[in-house]
Amino acid sequence: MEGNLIKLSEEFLQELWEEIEEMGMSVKDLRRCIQCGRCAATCPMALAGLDYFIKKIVHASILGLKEIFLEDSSIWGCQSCNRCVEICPMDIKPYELILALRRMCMRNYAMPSSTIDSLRNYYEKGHSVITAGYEERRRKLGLPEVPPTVLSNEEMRKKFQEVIKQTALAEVAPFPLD
Amino acid sequence: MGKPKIAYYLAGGCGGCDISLVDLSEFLIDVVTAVDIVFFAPTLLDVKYKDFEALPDGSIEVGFWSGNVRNKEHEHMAKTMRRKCKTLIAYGICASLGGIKGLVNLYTNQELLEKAYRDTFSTDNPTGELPSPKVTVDGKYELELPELTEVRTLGQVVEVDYLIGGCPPHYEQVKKALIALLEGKLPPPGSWITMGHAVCEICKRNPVLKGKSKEITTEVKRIIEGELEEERCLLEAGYLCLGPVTQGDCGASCLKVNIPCRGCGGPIPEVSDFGLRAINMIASVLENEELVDKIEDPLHLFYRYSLPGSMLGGRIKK
Amino acid sequence: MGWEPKIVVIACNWCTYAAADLAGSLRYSYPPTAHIIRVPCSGRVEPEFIVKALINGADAVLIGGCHPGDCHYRSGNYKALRRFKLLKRVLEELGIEEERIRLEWISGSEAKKFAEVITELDAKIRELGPNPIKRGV
Amino acid sequence: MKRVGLYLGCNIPFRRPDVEYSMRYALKALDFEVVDLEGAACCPAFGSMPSVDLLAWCVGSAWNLSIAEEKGLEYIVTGCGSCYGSLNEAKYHMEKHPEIKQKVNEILSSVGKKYEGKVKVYNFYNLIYDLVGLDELKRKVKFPLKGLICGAQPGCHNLWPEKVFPANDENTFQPKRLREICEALGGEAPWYSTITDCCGMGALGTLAKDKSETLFIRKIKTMLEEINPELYVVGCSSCLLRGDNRQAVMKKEGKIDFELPAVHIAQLVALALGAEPEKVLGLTEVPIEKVLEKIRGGA
Amino acid sequence: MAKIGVYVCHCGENVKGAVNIQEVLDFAKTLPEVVIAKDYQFMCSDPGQNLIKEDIKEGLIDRVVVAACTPRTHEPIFRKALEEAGLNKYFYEMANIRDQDSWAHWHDKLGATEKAKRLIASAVAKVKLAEPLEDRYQEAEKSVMVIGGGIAGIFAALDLAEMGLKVYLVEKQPSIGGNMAKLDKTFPTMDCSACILTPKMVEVGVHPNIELITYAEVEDVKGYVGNFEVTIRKKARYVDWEKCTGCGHCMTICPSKAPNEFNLGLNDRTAIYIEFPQAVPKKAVIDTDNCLYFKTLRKTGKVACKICEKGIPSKNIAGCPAEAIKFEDKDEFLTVKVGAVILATGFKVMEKHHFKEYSPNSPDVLTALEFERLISATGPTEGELRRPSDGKKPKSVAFISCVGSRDERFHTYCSKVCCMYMFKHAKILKEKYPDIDLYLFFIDVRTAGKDFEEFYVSTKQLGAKVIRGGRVSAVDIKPNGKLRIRAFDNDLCSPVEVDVDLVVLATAIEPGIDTEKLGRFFGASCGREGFLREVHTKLYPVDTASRGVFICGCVQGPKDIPESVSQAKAAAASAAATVMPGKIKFEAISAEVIRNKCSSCGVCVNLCPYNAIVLEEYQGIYKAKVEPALCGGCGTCASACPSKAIIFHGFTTEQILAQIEALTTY
Repeated sequence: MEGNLIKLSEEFLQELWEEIEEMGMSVKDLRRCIQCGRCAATCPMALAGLDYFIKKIVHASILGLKEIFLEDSSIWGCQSCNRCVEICPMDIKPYELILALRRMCMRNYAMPSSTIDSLRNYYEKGHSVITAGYEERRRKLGLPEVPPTVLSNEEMRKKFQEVIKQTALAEVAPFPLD
Repeated sequence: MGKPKIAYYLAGGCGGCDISLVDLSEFLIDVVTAVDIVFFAPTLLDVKYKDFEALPDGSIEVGFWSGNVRNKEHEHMAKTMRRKCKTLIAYGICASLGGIKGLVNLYTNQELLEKAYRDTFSTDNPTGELPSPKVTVDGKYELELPELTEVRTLGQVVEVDYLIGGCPPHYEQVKKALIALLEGKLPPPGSWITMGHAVCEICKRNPVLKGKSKEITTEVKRIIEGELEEERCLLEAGYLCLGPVTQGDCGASCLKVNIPCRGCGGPIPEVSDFGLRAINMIASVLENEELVDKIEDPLHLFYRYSLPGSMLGGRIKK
Repeated sequence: MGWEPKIVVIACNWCTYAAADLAGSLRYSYPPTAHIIRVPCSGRVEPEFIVKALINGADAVLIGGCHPGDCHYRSGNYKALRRFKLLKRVLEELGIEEERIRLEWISGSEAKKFAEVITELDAKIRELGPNPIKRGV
Repeated sequence: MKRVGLYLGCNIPFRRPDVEYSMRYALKALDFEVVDLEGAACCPAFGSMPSVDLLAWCVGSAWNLSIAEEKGLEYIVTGCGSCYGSLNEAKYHMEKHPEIKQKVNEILSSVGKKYEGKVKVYNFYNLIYDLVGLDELKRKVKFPLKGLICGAQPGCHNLWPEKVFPANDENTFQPKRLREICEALGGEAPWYSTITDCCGMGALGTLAKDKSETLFIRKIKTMLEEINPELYVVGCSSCLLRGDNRQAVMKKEGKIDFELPAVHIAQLVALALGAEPEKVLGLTEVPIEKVLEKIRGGA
Repeated sequence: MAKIGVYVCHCGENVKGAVNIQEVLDFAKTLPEVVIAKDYQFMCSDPGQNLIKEDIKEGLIDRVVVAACTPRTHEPIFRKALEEAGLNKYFYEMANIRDQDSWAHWHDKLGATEKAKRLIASAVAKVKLAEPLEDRYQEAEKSVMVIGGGIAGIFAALDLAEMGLKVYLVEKQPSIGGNMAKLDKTFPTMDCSACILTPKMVEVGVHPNIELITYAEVEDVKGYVGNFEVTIRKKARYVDWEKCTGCGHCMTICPSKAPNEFNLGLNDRTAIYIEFPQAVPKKAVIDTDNCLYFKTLRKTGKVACKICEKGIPSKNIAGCPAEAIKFEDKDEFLTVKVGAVILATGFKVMEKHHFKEYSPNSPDVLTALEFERLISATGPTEGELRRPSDGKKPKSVAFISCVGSRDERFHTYCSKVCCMYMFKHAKILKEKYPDIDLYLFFIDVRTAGKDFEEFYVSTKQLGAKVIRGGRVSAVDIKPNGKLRIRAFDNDLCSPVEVDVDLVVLATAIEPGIDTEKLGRFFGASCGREGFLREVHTKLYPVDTASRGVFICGCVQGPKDIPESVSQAKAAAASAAATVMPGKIKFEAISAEVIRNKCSSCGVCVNLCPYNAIVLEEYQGIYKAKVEPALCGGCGTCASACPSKAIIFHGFTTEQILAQIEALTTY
């Protein structure tokens, strides 16, 4: 995109719609949006000042502006607070759109590196977020150093990975699953 | 004049119609003493075809024909019966409209034979033998089986004077018909011998008889689904009952035991095609178009007893 | 003259019949093989009409009604649709080509659609050939 | 005794095990048998599997729930709002779309697991609210809060979307449950107008750190103005990371001029029920001594 | 044997240009029972019609087929010709060989000619089986019932009464006036609502042709257009209205209080009350739910209070001076015969409790109608703007649009009047309190209407702040009593927030509670959104699917006062046109049940879109019967009858089958 002009192209429309439909969002539902702005007033992305927040994201999706989502990372800043889902008067489920767009971007390898890290952690250790130094913190409180999760149970971890390998993660993960 | 002579022939049928005569119990004795049964094949009397054929034409007062016309033998016998009998009655729904066995018309004889003699799980036929019209037994006896034809109603082969519905006809209806015959109080030739109205008119479940209108059918259920309420109209409850289109001479027997009417009684007079009226009726009571898609196997449902006798009759593409 | 298709159209007075009139006044041309029987409402169509036409030798039957929601009699077209759908399922199972029986919603203003439907149906029937279930065949 | 599965998630066991400790303590003190879900994994968090694929998300959640089902549990409890949201949303999707549930089970069956959908997923404060009750909680309090003014923060994931949760506030835009628990413990938890505002933690915190902090600052400043609380009490471990750990950093970086001690509701309950303060508050970063003094001072 | 005459029209060149007339005539003569086949240049001209008439008169023919243009335009002309010649007009069929033949197949002369033959054969086959039919007329009552005494009902009633028709105006509340009576001013002219409405209410009250029946509801309806029999339940008033002078003394002494509905509960009224000061009729009623006499009687069986009747003698307070109190009053039933009905029962506004994110528990969050009462001179504060919570004058007010409208979860439609009344509210406040801060939040501003856009601009000029694209997302209560609004401003492209003292929600206009039930009584159906539906939005905007039943005002959908009044006048004109001639024509083309063939299966009953099929005992069994006056003539029942017991006159099964036979034979 150069300067402040967005080109609307029929070609893109179709492509994005097909992709987000495939990723679990109904475009027909989405098109009910009348841009009333109710979601935007309390969307954390809007309040934090991201370039694209839920109202604009819905509109851009209806216009099929795929490039925006591949280039701008705003959708990855959605807090998943679901307030938009709760208050949307047209019941378009904006948050489901965010997830569908992320899934679409994921298939185009357009995601922040932190997402890749958390997915790798998730697959390898069973936890998306593992903060270093936990052993020490847990010991201090008299808790077992490693929590009784998949992390401390090798057999379960293998099974867990076996299961995860059968999901779409295997197709889109930018790292090997083995 | 002596006692009226009676003939009875069972063609492509199951014998159920014969049994419904037995259901007349004591009344049967009155009948048997009032008439002279000259021919009752193949179930009751051992009269040879030759002897039957030798009787003078028109010498029999009334002929009853049960079962449909499925092969050349039936066809031959139908013509013979017609010649011998002054009045010929298609007795039961097979004779009248083809009956359940009329559904074979949906398939070729080859398909049917293969199914019956080869393709079923329980069949033990290692050589894949199929019946063939001509067989030589012991190398010397030529045996000839009657050739299978499409199922036809009796009326499609010879002229029929009266029709009686039912699979089998209800004994009360048989009784009424016999009395009418014996007393000579018959409707115009070509008619059904029937009360003339639908099962609904005598069905205890019908709210209309209590002055209430039927509710619209909002779901389509199979008979195995849900609980049948004792008093409720089955159509209202979503069971595809054909009571409205079926002659009610049966006394709504099935409905009394929680079975929706399947139409064995045949259509109400003036209805030219039972299945089409049934389709029309069911589609008319349903609340919406989507329910139409929920009806399973509509062809068998609506034409269970009347395919050969339907308007499309023998013109079905296989 | 060789075989020409014969199409029986049973059309509702308020929509499809009016569309056919309009098609004429706008001089849209379509094959002269379709003949309308006028009924007040598509809800007046009995399945027997369709089958009777077919066994009598009509090569196709078209039922024309008002668009859903536009029925002059409120809901006759919905009843027609239900009956038609169920009938069609049965007739198809009996081996009647589905193209030979058709239901179309054609409003009084859709003259062009009327002409197009008839043209298309005529072409389809020419492709399929004469109706095989004609009486006596 | 009531059995409850303790679903840990990631942040609590690794980053804030003091919340884990507190949950264990509090649940036991409230007569629960705490059952560990050995082999449970990440919920999975919204930024991970849910952003990859709907089915993959459901598989991840069903893995955890199947472990609870194997143990014959009726319900499990989370201390983290994301876990609460993710597990319940996945459950909801599987209920709504039997075909997804079926596919999930096809995958799980390859390792001999099965998901039925029988387990209810509670968050900590709703579990207390629904299965213990405020009166019972009041009776068990050993160290009441003595009128301590609490700024309550239920957390977005604990409230919306309403329809997926087994328990919720009557009006999720005017939540009361967390406040009522603080009050049952002897504190005061007045209404303030930014109670349902986002704390800024989560995806936004990773993507746009500075921008996300403005949300927190705005929220807390309004709260301070309106009710001037002594303690910030959160219903979600993410809110705690923001409210305590991140607050400490912001203070150090000079981005804020206030200092508001923060705890997870499980910590506050454990403390009131008599847990050792060193363990319950062992990892707290914003100075909390004054609060502790007020609660334990006289005891 | 019928004697059928076939007349082929050339229509100048229109038919002749494509159809070989001679060939068609020769063919027609070969058709069974055709005795004459003639052609003429213009059959519809007088000489053309005379051809037919003469043949009929000479007894040559008794059935007529005209092969010409479309029956949709020309059938009536030829039917009339038959009638004039003394033949039943239904012994007539038309073969449409112009519109559907020559014109469409102009370049295929052979095809057009063949098709013309078949179309004629089809018409001949049909006319052969024709039966003589008679159009029927029934006497109609020259009176109209108007249900609902709001602005629409009032105008409908007045117009009808002025035309000299007897009008029954039925109103649920003790007084007419409806929602308009609750309004302060009206946009865009800013007339005071009461000032323009009250004279009209009085006019209704004194009009000799109007019988005003208030505090009454429809109990039952029988009959059909021309002859409706409506039973009305007049609710017990417990005050003898013959005696009550409307002095209001009872209200000064009644000790029992209840929320005042007229002020939407913003203040209290007494248990015996006159609905509002300008009520017509100005009569008191007792609300038994709150009256001490009835409450204690129900609970203890004893009489505790009769102050309104007897006063308090010990304190020298007198009871009702007119001696009108009548504790033993009972509901009365009254049956009225009318020729047509107008339904004008209006709307209700959504209540605020649905909107959880808007702090509905705050007394300072009001619906717009509550706000109307708050600023009305006859309202609880006598027109002074004061916050319900603390009685202080608000410094800032926010108005929120589309609350429950344009909303999938409540009402998908636009409530139409909200944008405008929000400006009206702003204008009233700004004119009264120039310093007040007003924030108007819109999704978008809709001001389509005469003088509306100007009204919008002038309101902005007064200083009201308009935020667009700003459906409010949250109203939160601040501990200091303020209400914080969070919205999005499309033009700033940013979320915005503002603290205000008072919030006014433009909650949706929704169908009144009993709208559907009322519709069912009269055979008028509701649309998806629950308002009564017009038959055709453009051509029959005040007609319902039930003949003789008309609608006007908000019962049909949200609308403003000018629109309601125009519609009321339209409905009055339509109702008058129905009953004025004194008789009503019913089509001959209709269904009839041959009852001895009917099997009582009931399939037809639900099929009828006009509820024209009833069950009636016939020879001891309930059988279907078509009420001819109600039959709309679609034939759906006849198609379905499993017993073939229903004849559809004009398009019988035999006729259609004969047409099929003809079309496929030739």
